[in-house]
Amino acid sequence: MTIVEKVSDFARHQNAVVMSCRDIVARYSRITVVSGLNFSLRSGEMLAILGPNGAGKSSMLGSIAGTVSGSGEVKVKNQDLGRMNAHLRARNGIAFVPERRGNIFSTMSVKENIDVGLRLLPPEEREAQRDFINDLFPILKKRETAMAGVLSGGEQQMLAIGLALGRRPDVLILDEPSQGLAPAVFDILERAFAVLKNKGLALLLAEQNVPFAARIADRYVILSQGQIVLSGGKEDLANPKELADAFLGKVNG
Amino acid sequence: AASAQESVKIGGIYSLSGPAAPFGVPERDIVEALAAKVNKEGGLNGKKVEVIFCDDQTNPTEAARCATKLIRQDRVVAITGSTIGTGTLALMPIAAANEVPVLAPVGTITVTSKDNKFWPWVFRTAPSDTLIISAIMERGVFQPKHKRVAIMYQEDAYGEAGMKQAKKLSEERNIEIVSAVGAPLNAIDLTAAATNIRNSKPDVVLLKTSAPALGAAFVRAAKQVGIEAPIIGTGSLNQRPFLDAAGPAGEGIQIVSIGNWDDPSERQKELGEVIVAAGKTPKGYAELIGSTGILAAFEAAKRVQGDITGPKIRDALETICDYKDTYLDGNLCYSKDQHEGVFEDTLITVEIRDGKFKTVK
Amino acid sequence: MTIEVKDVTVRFGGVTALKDASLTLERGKILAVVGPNGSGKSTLFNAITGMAKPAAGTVVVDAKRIDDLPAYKRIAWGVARTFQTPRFDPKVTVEEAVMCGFFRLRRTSIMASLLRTPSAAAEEKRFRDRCNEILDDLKLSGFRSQQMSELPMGRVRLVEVARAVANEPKYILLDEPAAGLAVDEQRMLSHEMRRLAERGVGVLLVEHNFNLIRELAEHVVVLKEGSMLLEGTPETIAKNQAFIDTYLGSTGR
Amino acid sequence: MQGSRLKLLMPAFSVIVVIALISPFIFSSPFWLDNSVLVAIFSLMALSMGMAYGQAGILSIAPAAFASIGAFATSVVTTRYGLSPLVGLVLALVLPMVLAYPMARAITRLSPLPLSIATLLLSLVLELAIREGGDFTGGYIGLSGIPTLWFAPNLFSMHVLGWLLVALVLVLYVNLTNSAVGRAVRTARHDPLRATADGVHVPSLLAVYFALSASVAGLAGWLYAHHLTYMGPDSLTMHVSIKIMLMAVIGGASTFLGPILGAAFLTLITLYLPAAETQGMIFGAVLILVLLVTPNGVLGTDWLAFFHGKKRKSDVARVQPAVGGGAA
Amino acid sequence: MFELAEYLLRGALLGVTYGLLAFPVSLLFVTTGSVDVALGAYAVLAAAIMYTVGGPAGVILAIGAAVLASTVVGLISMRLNRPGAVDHVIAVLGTFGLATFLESFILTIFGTSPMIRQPFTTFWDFGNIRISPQMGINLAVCLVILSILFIVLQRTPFGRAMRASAVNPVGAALNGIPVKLIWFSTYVLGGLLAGAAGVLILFSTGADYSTAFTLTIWGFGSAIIFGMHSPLRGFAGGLIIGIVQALSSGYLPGGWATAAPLIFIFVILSMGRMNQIAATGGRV
Ligand SMILES: Nc1ncnc2c1ncn2[C@@H]1O[C@H](COP(=O)(O)OP(=O)(O)OP(=O)(O)O)[C@@H](O)[C@H]1O
Ligand SMILES: Nc1ncnc2c1ncn2[C@@H]1O[C@H](COP(=O)(O)OP(=O)(O)OP(=O)(O)O)[C@@H](O)[C@H]1O
Ligand SMILES: [Mg+2]
Ligand SMILES: [Mg+2]
Repeated sequence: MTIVEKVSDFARHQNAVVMSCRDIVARYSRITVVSGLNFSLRSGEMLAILGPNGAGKSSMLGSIAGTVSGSGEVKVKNQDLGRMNAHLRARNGIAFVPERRGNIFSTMSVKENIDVGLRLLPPEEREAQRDFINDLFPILKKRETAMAGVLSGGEQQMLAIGLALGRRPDVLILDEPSQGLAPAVFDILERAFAVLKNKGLALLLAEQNVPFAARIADRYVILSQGQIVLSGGKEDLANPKELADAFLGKVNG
Repeated sequence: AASAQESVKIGGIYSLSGPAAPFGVPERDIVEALAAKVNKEGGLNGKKVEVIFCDDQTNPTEAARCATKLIRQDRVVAITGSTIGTGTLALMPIAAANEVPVLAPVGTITVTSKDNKFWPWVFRTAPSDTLIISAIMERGVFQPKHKRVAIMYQEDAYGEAGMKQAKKLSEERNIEIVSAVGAPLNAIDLTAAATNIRNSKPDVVLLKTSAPALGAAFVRAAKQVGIEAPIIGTGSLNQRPFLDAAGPAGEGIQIVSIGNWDDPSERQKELGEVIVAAGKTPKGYAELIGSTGILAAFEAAKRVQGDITGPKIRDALETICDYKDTYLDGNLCYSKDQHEGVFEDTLITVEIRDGKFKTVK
Repeated sequence: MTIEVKDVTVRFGGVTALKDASLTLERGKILAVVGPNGSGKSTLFNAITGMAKPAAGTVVVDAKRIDDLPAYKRIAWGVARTFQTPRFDPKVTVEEAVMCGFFRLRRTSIMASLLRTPSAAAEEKRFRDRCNEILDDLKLSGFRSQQMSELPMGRVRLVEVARAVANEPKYILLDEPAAGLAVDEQRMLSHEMRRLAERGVGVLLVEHNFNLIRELAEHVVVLKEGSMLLEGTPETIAKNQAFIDTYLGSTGR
Repeated sequence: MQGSRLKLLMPAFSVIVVIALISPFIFSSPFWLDNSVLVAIFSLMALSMGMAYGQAGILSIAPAAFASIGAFATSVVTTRYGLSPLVGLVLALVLPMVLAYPMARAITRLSPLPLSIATLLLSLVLELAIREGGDFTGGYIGLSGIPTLWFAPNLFSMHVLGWLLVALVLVLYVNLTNSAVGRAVRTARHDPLRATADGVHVPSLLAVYFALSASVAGLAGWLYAHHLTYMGPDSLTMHVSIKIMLMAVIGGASTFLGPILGAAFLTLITLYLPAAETQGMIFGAVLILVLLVTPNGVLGTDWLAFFHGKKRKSDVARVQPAVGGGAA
Repeated sequence: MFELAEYLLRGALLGVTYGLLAFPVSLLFVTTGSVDVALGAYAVLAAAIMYTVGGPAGVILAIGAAVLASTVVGLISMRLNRPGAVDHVIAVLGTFGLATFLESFILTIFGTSPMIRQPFTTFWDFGNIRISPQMGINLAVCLVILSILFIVLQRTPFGRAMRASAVNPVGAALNGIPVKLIWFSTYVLGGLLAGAAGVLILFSTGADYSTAFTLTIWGFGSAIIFGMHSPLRGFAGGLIIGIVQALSSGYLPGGWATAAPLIFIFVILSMGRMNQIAATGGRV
């Protein structure tokens, strides 16, 4: 049994543009940290956002998901979510895993957490989706009754990702998903993302871990001080060492 | 000080909010109405009366602040209030230091104790707790068939002082106090307290509370747990709100107090008319003692020759004795060494019959 | 001069998070602990610092058994730590956060602090100077007056390390300090760790980035499901097939 | 940035300057002097609240209770035993501490809301204990005839004394806040475990700090007793504590001058509210309005950012929590 | 023995009243992590209106007024307690402002008289313990509300969403939960429950303008004593506090009778493990 057989069909617009963002701005009460970002995502595509600390990756993702104040057009499947609250964006196809696994509920059990994640699916599809998540991260099944807060860092990270996958989003936004995960879990994620991409999910990923990003992303942009300074395709990512040097050189030099 | 001559300024410090508001509000109302009445009738020796109110929020600190404000800012020549005993005690040093007499509508015994340095400046306008308790004990409690007495009291100066006094009097008479149960003013359920009292098998229950809500709650609880002994209430329970809240459970309860709105004396009827004319309904005890203070102040102001000042009013107050023109049933009397003012002759006994207060004596 | 952990077992309800774990950390050495997610690494830290109660086993620091000491006394005894999920007051500035680390070095009484006696003022100045040094070392000086909530995640971790360093510990326990750091910052951090070791501080490191471990650690302990799987130098371990299968996955091949 | 002595003295200094500026205008008005003394007394209590809540995160509904202990301590020794008010002062400082410490040890590990309920309960029990104190505390009647201070015989000298005490407390408070202890307390307030990892024994540190704040309240009580010369069981009740809490929060609980500002505002506002049943409505509405506009308190709010939105540069605008942002 | 049983029973029945007020406290805490200290005032407002208007129309008006008042608090709290920028204490003080307002409002409009209605003049007799049938009604209403709340919170997806919004508001929003709406509705629901409690209080113990604060304190105390995380605990807390109050006023002298329940709560709070800070759900 492979994961592929279990997943129901994510793809609704094969290879079409699923999300397009224009003039994304992120700001904290007084300062604007990200301004005027434009990009689009096709279904089945993964875009990695690379950049040094403080480049504004998290802020930008937050602005797209609605947790950081900002502006700009966020079109998902031709619907502009740019003016909506975070929860409406979530309902309209965006799933966001913030840093520090900010989307889990520490005093609720793992199972309940996943239930919250499955909430937006039609009831009859929930069990299948739960199985999918549990297959992906068997540890979640094992620790089903534990409170999410007592899980280890990596386990929480898996829960956070599983939670976001629960509602079968159109766009999955991950902020440094590799943090705290053992290298072996990268393999699981890589395989899972491959499957999901095949099914049409678009992924947006912020990473510091360039080798990991290189393994899974199709395209990348490099962000520095809130601006895109470099972008490229899978070809460049093929040699992560070179890319890392280039991007560090760019930023430092 | 110049403007003090155009009108007579009197301060009114009452608890318009907080737990004592059921007293402070009607006190304020009647004082306001009486001042308006005097002014309509041409004022005091031609001078208009101006009463300036201040809310002490049932809090001594605020009462003291009120006194400072009224004396220093508004330059009043006399103060009526505060509604609560501790408020009066707190404001007295300020009033005394500034030589402003205070007419206190409180029963708290220590207020007029001569140990107080401020004694020359304080005048009581209500029956003192000693007076009321002795009267209750004599009239209601100490009867041949009553061998065992239970006391239900509210936990504050009023209730506590009354309870102690009652205990002392009973001891002198060798009558046993079988239980004394206290309840805070804000208690909402007294069935357990009533059960305690019932279990002590009293022949008579003394209910020492000034709050109609608490009194009524006890009376209802007594009915529910089955206390058969008669209940004697004090002072301020002879008011409509108590009757309403007690409902049928109130039947037969005796209260020693001043005044009875269901069966008013001639003087009290007049007071009722004043209240009604001012657009309010008579409530009970508070209007009577409130009116006494302000009337005494008016009378004293009338007796002053020339400029009206605090010391002159004080001296004039000490000349008021055997004074009948208050709405009390008895006479008001102060003198050089006696600032109590109200005596046993003002007290009456009422009983609740058919949902109404009936005067017994 | 060592931390000796002997046969420590930690249970949480039905879960055995750590089973008969033993290790020895010498001062001046860097020892790494690795293992899959949920294998008990953080629990080991907690057991050493007194934040989890072992069901069995002993912890000896510098020949003194500290099993019965409460956590704060262990810190005062010279064992500093960072947390896997950074813990900090979001409203506090970077500088103040680091200043908090000096608490155990405080010699003035509360009375003296109240009156700010000359000795108290001098001590405060000493702390502040040392704080500036540490901030410089970790290249954080530029952010000293920023609030923690305004820092990107990577920098937060550096501040956490700085705070532990400020403690002037004999042993320092770092739980994934390099997660989410850019490559150059990782280098800086390794440099700092080496310097600590050179100054005679024992460093216990939990890290999922095996390259970093290879670079730094002389000795590695591998945990799996709470038990010790193997230990040895990074090189020998990296060749171990069981280790590759359970931990490194495809990154190890 | 370096916690230079001058900078640390700023808050106290600004208080003294403001009072010095005001004094000539109110010198001959006993009414305003009286209000000024009361504001100073409430400022001390509000500072105590600022220490407990603004710094240590203990939302205490007991400062008035501690003040009450201080006030009764000095009242009892001066009226019953004829001792000097200075003896009373020592007791007023020490007794609240002695009581606050064990109590805080028992409850500081509670989360904020239950914690404040626990302090509320304590405050109610203390009120009852004072009532039950019989002749010793004056029972339900209270104690009158408390002597005024021989070294501050008139209102003006009380005014000076009151504000000097406020300034003194401010100096000590600022010093403590900018020390290792102050920092540890702030950490412990946010995350006890984090503080433990810094080597702090959280329960005892918080308890000591809370005891200090109680002592400041005791000082306020001492001043109160000798100013009003009457002390009763309902003088400093839980309702006063709630008002104190509002003062601290409205002014900005974690700032140095905020509680003082709040104390002045709430004490003086009653002068302008109608003396009628409707007072509470206006008071409640004003309170809500103030909170809506400045949820972090008047001095805890970054007003420039408030009015100019994003115009400010980040580095200039940042409030310095190290000095509580009180330098405003 | 009989005496003890009577105190226990009377205490428990008083506890039912406290439990009724503990429900909105627990409910609000479970979903917002905050509390509304104006709950007592809603109850008294409802009682006052019911007292004045009477009849079925009175019930509707009374509860309606309570809901209206709580809507105001809900709106205020929306500003003071935004997801992501949560400061419960400020929000609590905001509700305190409304409580002050309402107390003064009730005092101004309805005056100082105690308000009570006693539809029952005959009592049930349980082996010489006489109980008003109203107490039976209170108990029944209380149990019904308790079961509904318990089932909704613990067994339905909606309840899960409510709890999630308190645990991690931002996370809840990211999972598509309309946190603000849920919080707002909880405030309103709290008003509804408090209003209903107020109507029952009018028919059992009665109320006056100053009762609000007392009701809030005991409701809060009941909700808190065993931990605020569930209405079931709030109910148990109400019962135990009622019983302690009854026992102490039965067996303890004077001021002790009043102090004992307070000390009891204090001791339970300081010993219990229910209300401790659990920053990360219990682990390091
Ligand atoms: N709450 C905040 N208030 C003000 N400024 C902030 C806030 N949060 C972040 N910033 C600023 O925004 C900038 C971008 O931060 P962001 O967290 O987006 O970086 P990042 O690229 O995600 O870094 P990292 O990889 O370390 O997580 C930083 O300069 C940071 O100082
Ligand atoms: N307080 C606790 N209560 C219950 N279970 C716990 C507790 N703390 C840890 N655990 C469990 O113990 C196991 C080990 O946890 P630990 O945090 O030590 O793992 P770890 O090795 O640090 O993993 P990671 O690399 O993911 O951080 C996990 O399964 C975790 O769920
Ligand atoms: Mg980031
Ligand atoms: Mg870990």
